[in-house]
Amino acid sequence: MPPASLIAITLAVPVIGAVLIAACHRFPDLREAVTLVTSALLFACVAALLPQVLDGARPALHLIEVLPGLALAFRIEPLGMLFALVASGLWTVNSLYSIGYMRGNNESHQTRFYVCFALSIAAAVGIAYAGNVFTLFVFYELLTLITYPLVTHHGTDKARSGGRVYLGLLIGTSMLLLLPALIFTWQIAGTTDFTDGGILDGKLAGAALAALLALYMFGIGKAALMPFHRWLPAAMVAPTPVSALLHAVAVVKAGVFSVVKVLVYVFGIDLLAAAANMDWLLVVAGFTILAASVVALKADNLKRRLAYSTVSQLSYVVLAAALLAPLSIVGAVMHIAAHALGKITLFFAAGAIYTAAHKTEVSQLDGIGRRMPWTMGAFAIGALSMIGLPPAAGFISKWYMLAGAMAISHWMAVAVIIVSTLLNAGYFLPIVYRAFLRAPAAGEHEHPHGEAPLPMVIALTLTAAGTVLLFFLPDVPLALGRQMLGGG
Amino acid sequence: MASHFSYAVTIFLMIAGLFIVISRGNLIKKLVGLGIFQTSVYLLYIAPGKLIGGTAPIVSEAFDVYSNPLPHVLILTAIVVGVATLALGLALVVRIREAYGSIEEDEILTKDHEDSIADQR
Amino acid sequence: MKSYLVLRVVAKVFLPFILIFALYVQFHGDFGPGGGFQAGVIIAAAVVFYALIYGLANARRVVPERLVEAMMAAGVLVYAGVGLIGLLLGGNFLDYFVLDRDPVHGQHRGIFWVEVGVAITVSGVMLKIFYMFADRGRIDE
Amino acid sequence: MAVAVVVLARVRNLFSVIVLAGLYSFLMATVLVALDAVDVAMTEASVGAGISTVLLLGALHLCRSEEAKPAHKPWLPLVVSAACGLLLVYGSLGLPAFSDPGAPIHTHVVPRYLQDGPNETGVPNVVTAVLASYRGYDTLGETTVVFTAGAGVVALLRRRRPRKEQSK
Amino acid sequence: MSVAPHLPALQVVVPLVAAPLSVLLHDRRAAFLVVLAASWAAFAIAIALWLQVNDTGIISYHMGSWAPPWGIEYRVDRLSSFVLVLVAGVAAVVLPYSWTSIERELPREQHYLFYTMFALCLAGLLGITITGDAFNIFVFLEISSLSTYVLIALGRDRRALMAAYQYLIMGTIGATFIVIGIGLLYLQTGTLNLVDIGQRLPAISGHRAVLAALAFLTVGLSLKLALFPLHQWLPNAYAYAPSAVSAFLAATATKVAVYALLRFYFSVFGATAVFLQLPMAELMLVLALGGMFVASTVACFQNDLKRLFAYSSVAQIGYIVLGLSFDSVTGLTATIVHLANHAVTKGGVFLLLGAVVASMGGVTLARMQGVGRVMPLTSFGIVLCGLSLIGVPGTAGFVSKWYLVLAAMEKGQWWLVSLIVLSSLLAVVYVWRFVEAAYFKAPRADLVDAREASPALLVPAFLMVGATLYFGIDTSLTVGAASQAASALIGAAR
Repeated sequence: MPPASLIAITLAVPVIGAVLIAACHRFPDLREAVTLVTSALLFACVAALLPQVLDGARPALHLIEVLPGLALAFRIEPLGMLFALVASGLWTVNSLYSIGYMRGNNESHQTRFYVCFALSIAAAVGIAYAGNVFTLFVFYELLTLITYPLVTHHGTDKARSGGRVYLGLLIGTSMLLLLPALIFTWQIAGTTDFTDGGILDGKLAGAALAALLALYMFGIGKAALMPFHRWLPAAMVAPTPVSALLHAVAVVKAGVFSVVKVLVYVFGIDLLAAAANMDWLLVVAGFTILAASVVALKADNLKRRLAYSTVSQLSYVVLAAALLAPLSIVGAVMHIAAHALGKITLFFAAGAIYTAAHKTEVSQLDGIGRRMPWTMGAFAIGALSMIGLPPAAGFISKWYMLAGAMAISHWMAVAVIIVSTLLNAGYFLPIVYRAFLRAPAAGEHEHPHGEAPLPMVIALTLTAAGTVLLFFLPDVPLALGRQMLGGG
Repeated sequence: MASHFSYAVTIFLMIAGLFIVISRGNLIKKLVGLGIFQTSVYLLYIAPGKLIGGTAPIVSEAFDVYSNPLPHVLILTAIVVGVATLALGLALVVRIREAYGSIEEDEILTKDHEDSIADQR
Repeated sequence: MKSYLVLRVVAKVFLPFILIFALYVQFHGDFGPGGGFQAGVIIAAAVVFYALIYGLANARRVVPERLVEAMMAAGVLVYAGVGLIGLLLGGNFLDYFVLDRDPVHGQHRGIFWVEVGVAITVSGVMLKIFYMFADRGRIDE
Repeated sequence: MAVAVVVLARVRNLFSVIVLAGLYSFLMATVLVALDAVDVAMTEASVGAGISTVLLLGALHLCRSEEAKPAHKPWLPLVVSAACGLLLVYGSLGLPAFSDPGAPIHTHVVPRYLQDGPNETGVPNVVTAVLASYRGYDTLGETTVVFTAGAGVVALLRRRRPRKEQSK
Repeated sequence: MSVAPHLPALQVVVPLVAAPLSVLLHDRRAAFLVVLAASWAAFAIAIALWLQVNDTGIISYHMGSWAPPWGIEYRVDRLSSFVLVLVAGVAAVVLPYSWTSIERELPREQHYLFYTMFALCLAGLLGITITGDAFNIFVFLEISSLSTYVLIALGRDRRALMAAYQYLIMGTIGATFIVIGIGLLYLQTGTLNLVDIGQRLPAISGHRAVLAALAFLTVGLSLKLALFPLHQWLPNAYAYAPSAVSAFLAATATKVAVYALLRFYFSVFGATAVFLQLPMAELMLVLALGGMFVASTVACFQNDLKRLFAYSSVAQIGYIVLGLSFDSVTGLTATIVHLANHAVTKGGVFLLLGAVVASMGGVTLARMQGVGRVMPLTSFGIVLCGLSLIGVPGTAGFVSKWYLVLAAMEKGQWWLVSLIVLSSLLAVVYVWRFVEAAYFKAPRADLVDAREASPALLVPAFLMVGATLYFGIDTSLTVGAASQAASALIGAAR
């Protein structure tokens, strides 16, 4: 099948899936079946394109010209490939998990939930495949809007205020900063296509360049650079599967993905290295990493702690990309995958705990590891990955980042990474310690509970395994990363 | 200035009419003012059309200087429009009077306000 | 008002003259001041006059509401109709030249009918408005 | 005329207001005659002094006849209307002087009406000629306006009673 | 005789004749059919004219075969044909809707008069758009205005009467200002034909009167197009008029006024020294910004959705005028595109609100709680239109905003860019007030069993919504026409 049509299909599959899901909302089993099939199908479609991309092909699809010279167009390059792989692959696992979770907590509006989920994945894939900034922007906004019903799923006042922050920050930043950046780019470059080596070379310099860079970096609010990170903790009011897939993988990765993509394909590394002063960006990213870690350290609510950990982990990617060192950029690419697997595992675990034991606070977790060995085992692996210890994927990405930072002997970055690693250890290990080595608090055995429903356990085991697996064979992401730099 | 006397009159009438419309609270009186305001325009058009020594633009051998007919035509239309507006306005006033039992603007607006508050429950 | 015999008689005498004057204004409009609009107003005035003296009910009997409403519309239709005939005869809209072999004559004819249209509508509307206000009045009292 | 208006602005008895308005229209009509606008004068007399007055009185006897005291001092309206006036004064000084045969309105379009009008339309009253022929389309619009007003009044004042629906 | 050459006349005459006919017929069904036929015919004619203009250029039609400037000329160029299609199109959609809509809102014996008024209003708006004669503009302006007052006054609520009266006063003042302006122009040029005036004006010695004319026309038209701060009549008028009327007015009336403004500025004053010297652009800019922010802010505090969206209309008019103030092709393109985009968006919103009125009896936020559950389709449609008002990509609103921002950047006015996007965030606030009321609140006890509106209401409404989305994705139609019209205008002015 020609790649162009394959792209079209890839985008169509989740949409059609959503329609079908909505169609059979009377029959829950059928509905969930459709979800699973769709996700699997989508993953297959994405994977089918991988070999070509690895061979250096760049499949493209020109959909429609919205404004003169501005088309909805798609072009798959390595980074997008990777993002699409991660998102669609984890969606498969996540659907499995969702079934367990939504039924285990018998949530309401399940059909709406699955429909929006499918659509948001479609939007994520759209972002991954986007062939120009315009297309990326369109799907970026769509993703924000489609995930809004998921964030406010419970419809409580808490959910509503959370939704306000979520929408306000994401729409606000994108409208206020990203849109002008996009239009400005189009005006000076005459195009917004992602091109190897950037499109702004020789067209922009000095203050204007720095300004545009700032517009992009803060405009892409999904990357959660401080001070625009508040939406992420706010989004934690959502059901855990949402937090897991969207706010550990799809949405936030869409953010950092866009950042890397803009840096590499719009500005171009060489232009930035030559003309732009990146230090402020490094400082912001570094500050975000440390500050967020400190907040996480103090947070007692498990999901909140994970959320802030995500904020800091995202800034790793930004930091690594902003270093502009080839090695560190490969590290950034790698980290998109590694963090995705690790963090989704952690969220799965948190959701499993909530479903089985109805516990949300870290301080309640004493000795829970004995009741839920699988869950907490997976959690431990995820934690290792976050900290960056073998045998977890996080180790590799951090390794590359450090290597990159040292290669250009940027000691500030090195210091940040090391300190933050200690902080990560500081807020993850205690949880593991409590879970396995502490005795359950008194009055625990009133309501005894075992593991969470089977689908959830399977799901989190899979992702944990994935984390380890990625440590032993990280070839694909690394290859894609090098491809991206090698150009072609 | 003498040569522009007609304009001066026009302008005075216009100010007066407009003033009545805006300042007066009585719906009927507003309409009267509106009428005067419109009438002022008649002069603005007609007066410059006059040629001293000219006659009404009804052609015959007796005369050779005529006043300008075009403004007359326009103003005929304007007058008609004016009375049409007046008729509609008065019809509205009658209905308002029936609905509110008053034709004083501020009284009515306070009633409106009450209505809007009533909507909220 | 029914009692004022004098008035009623005078009215009987005057009404025809008023109407004739209306017609004069209507058709002499080409040569002297006047035209459809003024004529229409006068016709309406005549009926109003009648209504004031013989009472609204009688006036209604002479000139029924429905007729008046029809007149309002008919006038416009006559006017527009002249225009459309112009179209049918191969001219532009409201083109009177084509209304007759001799263009000037055509013009004359066009103007005549147009004025008639105006008169009909104007008198109709004026009457209708008068009726409407009168109604309200009577019922409010 | 000016006097009439001023008084009119001050008087609060609506009846006298209306009478004054009628008077004002008559004055206006005479002025128009003086300006050779016989057709207009005739219309203004019949409409302004006639119909309008009747209508106003009709409406009046359906409503209250006293105007309430204006609640607040009308400074703003005064300023607004004065501003418009000043603007117009400013503008009018740029206009051709009264009865200046050289003014564009006498030199540009009109001459054809006056010279060829009667021959082209066979109607010596140029006003009628222009009204019904040259600018006949405007007059169609005008008639439509009248019609609109009529239908509008019907729509507003028709009784919602079957008794009045004998037309149905 | 062939119809093609006479389309300009028929464009207006067809609906104009439909009005008296429906009075004669004196029966709601017959009247409806006549006016429906007329409006669809008008739409077809408008499209035909548009195509004609696109391949043969400007069409000039002489009423009564009197050559301008002696006779009245109808003049169809790219801009006017664009607006004609817009107005006629909206009418063609709204009219079928009104059949069901006024069932509930008007007593039956009023219906045939409603259709009469609708036809007259349509004829008036089309007439303003198509005519090339200054005084003729005034005449048709009055036709549309008078019929509009009546249509508004037909609203159920007694406040509709007062709204209509206030609009009548302000509207008439506006119209009279326009007449004065036209008069001043006439006294200096001796002609009423717009093109003729435009040609003779630059030669006038002494700018005072030209300036006065410009000022009076600007004020008069600003009243008509509800340019801040002359918008007071608009919110009540839209809020208490019958739903179909609100939709039709919101979509067309102000747009036509904007068209007239463009016409006067660029076809008449464009070349005069006065216009070039005066800080008109700056003035317009200030007023536009005032409208965008003040009106949007006020909208955020409204509890009646019709009022809320009425204020949003004032704000959107701010956008339209803003584009005009750039006095650049891009800016004008933004203005003209937004004419169309805002027309379909707002039309959709008010049609949908009408559907809500039909089912829930009112559109106050209190009443509409949980409408998302009771009337899923309707409220989803409203959300879509809301997104377009915000300017989310994929909706028509985004395209307009794109061009506005682009125009601002061409001028290098970054502060303006930021203001434009900021004001669109205000839209988020007021749209989300609806969203939260509709989806986060439980329906009121007495309204739980309200039903989704009938297809007769939803189909026309969703035609508008569909257009809103379509013009957000395929802009070749709107932007194409708009940019051509814009460059034509600028070309005429320079």
